[in-house]
Amino acid sequence: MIDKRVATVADAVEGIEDGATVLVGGFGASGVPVQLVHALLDRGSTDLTVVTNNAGSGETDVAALLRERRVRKIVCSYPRSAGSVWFEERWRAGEVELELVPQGTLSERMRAAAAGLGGFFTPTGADTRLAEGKEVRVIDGRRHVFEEPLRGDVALVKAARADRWGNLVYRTAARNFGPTMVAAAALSVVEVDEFVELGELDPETIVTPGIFVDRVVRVGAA
Amino acid sequence: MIDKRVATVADAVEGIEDGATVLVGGFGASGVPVQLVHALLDRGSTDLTVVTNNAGSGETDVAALLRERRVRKIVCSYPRSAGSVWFEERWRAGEVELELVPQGTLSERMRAAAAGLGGFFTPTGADTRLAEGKEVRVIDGRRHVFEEPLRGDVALVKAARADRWGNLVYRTAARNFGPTMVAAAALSVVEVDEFVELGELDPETIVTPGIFVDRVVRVGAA
Amino acid sequence: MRPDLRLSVRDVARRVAREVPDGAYVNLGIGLPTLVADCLGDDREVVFHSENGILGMGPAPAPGEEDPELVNAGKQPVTLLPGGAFFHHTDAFLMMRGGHLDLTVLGAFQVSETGDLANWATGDASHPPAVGGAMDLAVGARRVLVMTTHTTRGGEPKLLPRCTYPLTAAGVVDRVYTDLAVLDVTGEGFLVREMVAGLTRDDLQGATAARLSFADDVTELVPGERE
Amino acid sequence: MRPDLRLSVRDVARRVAREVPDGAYVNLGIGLPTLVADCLGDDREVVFHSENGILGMGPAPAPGEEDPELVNAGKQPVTLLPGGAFFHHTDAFLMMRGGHLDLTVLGAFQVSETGDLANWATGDASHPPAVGGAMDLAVGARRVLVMTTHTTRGGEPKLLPRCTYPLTAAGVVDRVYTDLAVLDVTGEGFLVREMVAGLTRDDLQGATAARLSFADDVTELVPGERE
Repeated sequence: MIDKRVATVADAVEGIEDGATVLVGGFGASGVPVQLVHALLDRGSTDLTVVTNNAGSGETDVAALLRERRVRKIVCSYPRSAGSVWFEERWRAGEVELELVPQGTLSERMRAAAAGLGGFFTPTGADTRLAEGKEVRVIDGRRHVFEEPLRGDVALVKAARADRWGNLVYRTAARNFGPTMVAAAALSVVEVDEFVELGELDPETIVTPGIFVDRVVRVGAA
Repeated sequence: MIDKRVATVADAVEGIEDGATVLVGGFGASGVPVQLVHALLDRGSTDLTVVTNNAGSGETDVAALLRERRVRKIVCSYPRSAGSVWFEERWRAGEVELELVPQGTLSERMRAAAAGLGGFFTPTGADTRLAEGKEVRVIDGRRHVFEEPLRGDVALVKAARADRWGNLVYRTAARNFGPTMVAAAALSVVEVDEFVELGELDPETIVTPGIFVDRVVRVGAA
Repeated sequence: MRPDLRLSVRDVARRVAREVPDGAYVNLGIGLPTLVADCLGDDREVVFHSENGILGMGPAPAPGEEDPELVNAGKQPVTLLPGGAFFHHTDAFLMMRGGHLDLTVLGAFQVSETGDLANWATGDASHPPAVGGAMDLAVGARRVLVMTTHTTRGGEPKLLPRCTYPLTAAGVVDRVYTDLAVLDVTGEGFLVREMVAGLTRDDLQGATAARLSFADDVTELVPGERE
Repeated sequence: MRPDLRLSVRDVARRVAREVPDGAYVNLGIGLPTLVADCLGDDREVVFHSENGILGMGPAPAPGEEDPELVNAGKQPVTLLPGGAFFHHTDAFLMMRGGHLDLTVLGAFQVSETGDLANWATGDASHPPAVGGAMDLAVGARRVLVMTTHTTRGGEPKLLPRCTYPLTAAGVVDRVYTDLAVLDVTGEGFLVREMVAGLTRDDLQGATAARLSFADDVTELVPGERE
């Protein structure tokens, strides 16, 4: 029987190795898998490459990973916010490497990994410093940049509800990077507010089919 | 006020020019926009390039377009079925050009057009005769073929329900190529069984947001 | 420039709002451009897009009714209108990059006379760089409008022969709305379409580093009430 | 070959079914491979994928309960199990090409000793070519199993040093299940793991154009009841 539900967030992050590339969902504070990131912190995993849109804020989640010096490299589009003090501190000290990627390219690169593609040409970033060192090709009269797939060893994502097959639905704009990240990682772990019985989610409205999901853990409504 | 509803299928296909590239949804008989294709036939449009997974069957829809010699070229993955007599007839006589594309590449090429990408590398088709003349690149030790975006002048698609903004939901596996095709064409036309009030479709479960849709027409349940 | 020869930010937003067609799909950049939504009036139905997966974004919620997950690109709480939809980030950017948005209104540090846009970095190496969705919007929207002050706070021109700050995208800007003028980016550089009543052509050229040309029928922009 | 030295199609399907792990995500190719679903037994929960946007595909509906939209890749009516989901074609092929399927079972015209697969065209120019999703499945599934007769109806071998028919994909086949044997594709060509009881190694080699090697512990396949 397929049952992807695990009992605790510690079980959910079991086996995540030092040095792993971890895709972390969320946009600002929306849709961030806070409990899973803290479980990863408690696990002690370090030397991580974290792929996430922002670089955390305040003292929680990705900011806490940065504060505790668990992050070797961060791949993101917008690491700077009012509360991104730990990122700025570590970045200024040269303790964390930053790969800045335009937001659409960030999600598209993860989708390419999910889709088994070898890369794509995008007009985004052409003629900018974010294209430096990248292959440029004129297609249909327009300059395009070649971008490579971006794969995770692990994805940590937040959703609203899951069944034992790992089918997911999300809540409003918390969906953001979740569906792409779970499809782009070798091990996909999801925290949800609620478990439902198999068959309770309408097959027409499942956003992430369970094929992309390895573990789901219930953390209760925020 | 935004109102994409039109009264008749003739209104729905208004302005489709001779020589247009028309994306036609459906997989076998599932999800085929039969009424729209017949409206296009009645309109008299000809010299069409039709992009569709199969090449029609019996005497209806794409088969009827072929019978009436409206199709210059067909781009599809599987033109051969028990009932694909008109395609075979026209193809044997050299009256219709066939571009055969692996099914996943067909939908991915349309998605690339929808997404504003310049093309992508895929392992599908590498080392096969369908890659002849195409750029090949070894990525991560594996041979990949470069594929170009595939754009439509028009998409004809079938869905279950629409509101006046053109938001769509589909029914079971009739969804197939619809969401990708409406996003990949300059003019997207959808036949539905039912119109609903704005706000009646749950925003979490809309499959195709209205931004991709230009016209919707009610044709009644099949 | 005398203050009475400048439009207020609200004036500029109102002017931009007049440019938004009924039924348009629109993405407003973070900051000043968000003011445009407040200036549309009730007679037009416009669908606002947010890069984090929203179409049909409505105004800010009443205090106490914020949903922490339902935010706009600037991470401020928003609402969803009837007809709105949620989708994932990759689809949100497919819409942006794929030419599905009728227009975007973006802020700018600099705009060049060939339509290059610089609005994400000043080259200041003491702050970490951050780009977000700016590049995707700039290359992808069908019409790229820029809304900005004509000069920096220090009086430096923002409309230049060439941008000196790092580019967001090359050759993408269609039109610029400033507190002094409305200018099209044409094959021959900036063409002034509208300028503040009372301002001379020399005044405007003096506040602009790029060489200006003027339409035959330059119309007057009249400042509204002061804010 | 004597008929009692051949497995029936159902025998081969049963043998393949034993290879399907509990909880696996599986795509069965059109034709013979679909028989595997019927041989799984009730003790295993397997999620079947269909290229037209279905996960959790169930058995054929009762007569009269067919839904014309709900079909499998072969366009036959199917049902959906609790836990199943619908999605669009592009996502269906993302799953196939992206390595999300644990295994696929495909038919074949020919398989080469390096794992090349030919199962979409015979090179007969009098029929229009048709490929469907065969190439995507062949390159994308984590494990590619082939289920086929060992020889053609005319007795020609299907396991060859090199395919003579147009390729579906190169170097992708992991294992072949025929009515005579089970063979792994290894760095040194076909390795026989199992063969029909009573068949000699010479018999098997005689029905195979590629050079065979044999595992130390070749086990016997025992034909079941005749069909």
